[in-house]
Amino acid sequence: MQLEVRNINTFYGLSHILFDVSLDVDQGEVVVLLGRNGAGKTTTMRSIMGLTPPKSGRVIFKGKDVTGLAPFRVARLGMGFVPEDRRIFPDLTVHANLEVGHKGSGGKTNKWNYDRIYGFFPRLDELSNRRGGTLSGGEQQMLTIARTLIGDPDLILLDEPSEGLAPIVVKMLGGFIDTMKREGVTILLSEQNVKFALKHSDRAYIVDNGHIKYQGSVAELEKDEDIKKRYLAV
Amino acid sequence: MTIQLFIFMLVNGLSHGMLLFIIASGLTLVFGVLRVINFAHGSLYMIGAFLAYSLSTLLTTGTLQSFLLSLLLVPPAVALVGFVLEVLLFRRVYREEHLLQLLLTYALVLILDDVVRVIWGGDPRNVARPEIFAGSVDLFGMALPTYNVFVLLVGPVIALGMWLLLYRTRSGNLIRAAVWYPETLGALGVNVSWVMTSTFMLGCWLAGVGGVLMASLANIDLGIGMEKIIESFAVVVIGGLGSIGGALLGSLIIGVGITVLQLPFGRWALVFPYAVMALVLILRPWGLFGKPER
Amino acid sequence: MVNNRNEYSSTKRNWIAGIIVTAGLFLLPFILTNFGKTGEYWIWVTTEMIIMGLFAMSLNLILGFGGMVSFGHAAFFGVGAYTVALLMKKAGVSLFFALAAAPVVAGLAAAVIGWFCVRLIGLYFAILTLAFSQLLYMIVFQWYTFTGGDDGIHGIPRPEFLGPLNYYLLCLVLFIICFLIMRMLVNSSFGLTIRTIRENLERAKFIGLNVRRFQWLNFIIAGSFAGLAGGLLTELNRFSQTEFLHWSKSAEPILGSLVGGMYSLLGPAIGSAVLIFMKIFLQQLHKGLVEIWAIILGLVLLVVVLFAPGGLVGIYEKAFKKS
Amino acid sequence: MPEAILKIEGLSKSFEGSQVFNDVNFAIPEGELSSIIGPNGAGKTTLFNLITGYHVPDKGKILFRGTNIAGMQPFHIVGLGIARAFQRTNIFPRMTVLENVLTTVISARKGNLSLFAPFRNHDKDHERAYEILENVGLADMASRESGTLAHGNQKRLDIAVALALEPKMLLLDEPTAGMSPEERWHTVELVKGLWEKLKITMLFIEHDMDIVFGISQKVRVLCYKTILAEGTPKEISSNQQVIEAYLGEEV
Repeated sequence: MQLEVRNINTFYGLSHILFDVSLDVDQGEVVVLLGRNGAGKTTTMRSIMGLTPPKSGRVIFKGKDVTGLAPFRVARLGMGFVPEDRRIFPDLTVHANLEVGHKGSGGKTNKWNYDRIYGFFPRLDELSNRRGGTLSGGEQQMLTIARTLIGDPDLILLDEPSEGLAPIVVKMLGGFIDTMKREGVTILLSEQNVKFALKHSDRAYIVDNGHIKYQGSVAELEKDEDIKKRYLAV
Repeated sequence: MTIQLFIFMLVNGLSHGMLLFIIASGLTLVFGVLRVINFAHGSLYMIGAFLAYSLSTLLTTGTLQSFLLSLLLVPPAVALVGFVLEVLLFRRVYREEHLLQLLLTYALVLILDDVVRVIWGGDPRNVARPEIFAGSVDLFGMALPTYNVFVLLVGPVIALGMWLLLYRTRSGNLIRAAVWYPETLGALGVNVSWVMTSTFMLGCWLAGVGGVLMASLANIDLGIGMEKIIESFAVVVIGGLGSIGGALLGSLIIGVGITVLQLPFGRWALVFPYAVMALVLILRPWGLFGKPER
Repeated sequence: MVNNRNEYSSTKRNWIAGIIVTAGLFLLPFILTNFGKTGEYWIWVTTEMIIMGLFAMSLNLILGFGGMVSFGHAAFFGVGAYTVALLMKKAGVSLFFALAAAPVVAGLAAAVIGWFCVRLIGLYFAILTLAFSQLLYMIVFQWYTFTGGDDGIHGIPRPEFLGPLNYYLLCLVLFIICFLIMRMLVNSSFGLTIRTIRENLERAKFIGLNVRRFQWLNFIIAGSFAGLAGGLLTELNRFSQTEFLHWSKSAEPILGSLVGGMYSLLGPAIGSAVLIFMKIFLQQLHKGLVEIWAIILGLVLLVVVLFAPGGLVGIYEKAFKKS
Repeated sequence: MPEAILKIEGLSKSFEGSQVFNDVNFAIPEGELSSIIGPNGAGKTTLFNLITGYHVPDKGKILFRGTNIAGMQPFHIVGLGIARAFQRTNIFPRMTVLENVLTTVISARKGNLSLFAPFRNHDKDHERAYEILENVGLADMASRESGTLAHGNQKRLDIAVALALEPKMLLLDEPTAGMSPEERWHTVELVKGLWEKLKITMLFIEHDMDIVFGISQKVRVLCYKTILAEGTPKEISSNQQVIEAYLGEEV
């Protein structure tokens, strides 16, 4: 297993958000967390990344216990986090945004260099001298993924990437996810757009009120009308 | 008032403005990244000035070597004090509310100012100018103090240096990124605490540079920290919190304003920074170069 | 940050403690007069504590209850001080009229300054209050012919019947009256409104509150009480000086509020008294200690900020809640 | 057809150069229970912000019972009879549940300037506040510190606070956001019940189409910077344009 999450409990101040959440992500998989707004998807991702460390439980990444580690250390171990609200540094150019995400090769050769990234997202190449703050929503989404990708992560946490994007851009995004998967990047996705999520994932977890309510392959979930109706309002 | 006297005052005002810029830019830089208004910034500047004084008593005072040596050694020493303060204290309050942050820095003012008094005493001191700056230069038939002209020129050099650092280096990118989303920066593998510590140290280094320059510009005493922090406040408010360009403009307005207005108004000119500060806050609270927060 | 569920707790325990303390405060000077010069000195000190306590409580109306951090509250303290000084020294007005005028004039000053300040929030509000108070300070400092500049105004007359003991009692009675008025204020609909605004300023607008208007009114009320405190201190010292308007004077009630606890009414007064007492105590303990008073005060402040942001009252409440 | 209580004419708004609304027009008849739907980022909340005075429109009129309220201060608009509940919980966290409602009741009767009478002793205010809390089912939590309530209850308190203003029109921004399925239907029934009982105009934003089509008399679709369509739930769910732009093929 590349990522093992074992019984984590996470709090915001006094309010208990995650209850004994456990999940696994295997090398090369695309796994999706489904659930409505406020169910605990983002908190799960933040807990894994160390941004909101869990009070109890463990997060094991590539065999290493990373619970309670500072986010930048987790990132340097090869985990990438793409936040829901994108967080493009508005004063920096597109290229400078990428530079921030670039960790330097540190001995090993980078799989993702600027040329490959720009080849992958040609639109960003055209915009490379524009300030991040002036990009459209879809362009920002590309940049935020590119910025994480250039740090050469083995696992990317993608938090609600389709939110607020036009259908055509969502479609393009799906293409990127498929390509990243082909390149061997493991992806943990969180989504509200069930149709989109199921189309691009191998396995799914359903989070509700901070509990994992369901887990299984996408094919199984597709057939389970009861679960879909109960938790996903589909 | 003759035109010559006016130019004389103007040059004087500009050199004071540039000195103020060096100090205020440190304050605004620290605010931009750390979101803390550091009241103790003036005290750090004062420590720089007194360190320059002490160093000059150890060396042959009035020589260029001694001046350059203190310019080389004192600012890093102040930055080191900043390092200790950031790691031990500031770090703990970034998530707290404004009031507690301000009180923390105010507590530091009380402590640092008193430490300076205990170590150096309350008498005014000054450091002899290195001899090549001791004289005056002729400009439009007027004798302008060379040292003031020198300070006037250091300002733009520092401004250019800051601009290059912030806009042409990776470190600068990291600092400007940390202004917006420190957390995201961390998730990208950047040690944000270190970015913050370094920024704070850079701010303190600037205060130290200001202190060294000030020590040879005029008398230094226990009041200079307070005087400059209030002026820097005015500068930062005028320019917009966190804006370096704004700090440059604000410094020139305050520096020139105080100096030039002294001719017709005497000591009443000291009211100027407060009046401008109040006026800007009333008319355009986010400053001339800043942006409204919503 | 601070649990203030017991913000206005008026439990039996607090009532009993209050009555005992009040009685003690009334008896104190009669005991102290038996100790000659030392006793007189301590009467003077406690009078100052009471006055500075009133000043801190006045600030706390905007700071703790209103959630507005003002760095310029000394402006109104100073205006009150100079009102008393000028009226008594230059216009020959009697003490009681001068003391009545102090809060009125300070309130007017607060109305003018506050009108601008309440348009801003947070840090910007804080800086504007600072700017205004320093502006006022500079004016008083420079206007030699009217205010005496940095010499201040000395030799303010004192009615004969007001010896140290009687003046102490006058201040204590005024303090208690002011306390009761402020207590009514924070428990009134107005007080609830102010607290509502503190809790969530944006939302408060959407329950139909003209936020600025209430903040302005609160600012004026706080300024008036500060003016009275300034007037009382001027009469105690029998002089008025520019220091009364200086920003460092604005810091005193903030420190008192922080040490005492700013989510209670009396906390700031207790905090101020503790700080004054500590300073004098250290002075008695060793002369060298008062030389580094600022360092000690700074360290106390650091400890409070880092470890006990609820102040003394916060510690007291926690202790009782746990038991 | 009853008189329009709210009429929006030619409303336009841009933020930093990017346009959110271009010439929005619609009218809401008195007493209607209707919803606004649309994709994320279409400006649903911004529309509420414009109606309640949080933002000032660039162009256009917002007529509330004939008065143009565009650009008025929020407290003014509240005074005229529009109240709102927020998408993200937005209450007074360190005050008790009762105080949250009480302060609003006092504000509604403009009693905030009573400087000396203790607010606790005003029986009428208390009765009124309890009545409202009972209406939303929070009466038994009256003395709890509101910040410690569960999310769903905080949202209901938010609605209670809005109701305490005795509005003629109530705007609800995603009243069921972040609730569990049971809580959702509970809240939907609460909203419907309040509407039937109080006979006020209600307008709500909602993502759950079952809820939208279940209780709205009328649905308006906000998309492409304007009102793309308006009609009964039946008309909207079969509107080809809406299906393409928003609903997708599934519904």
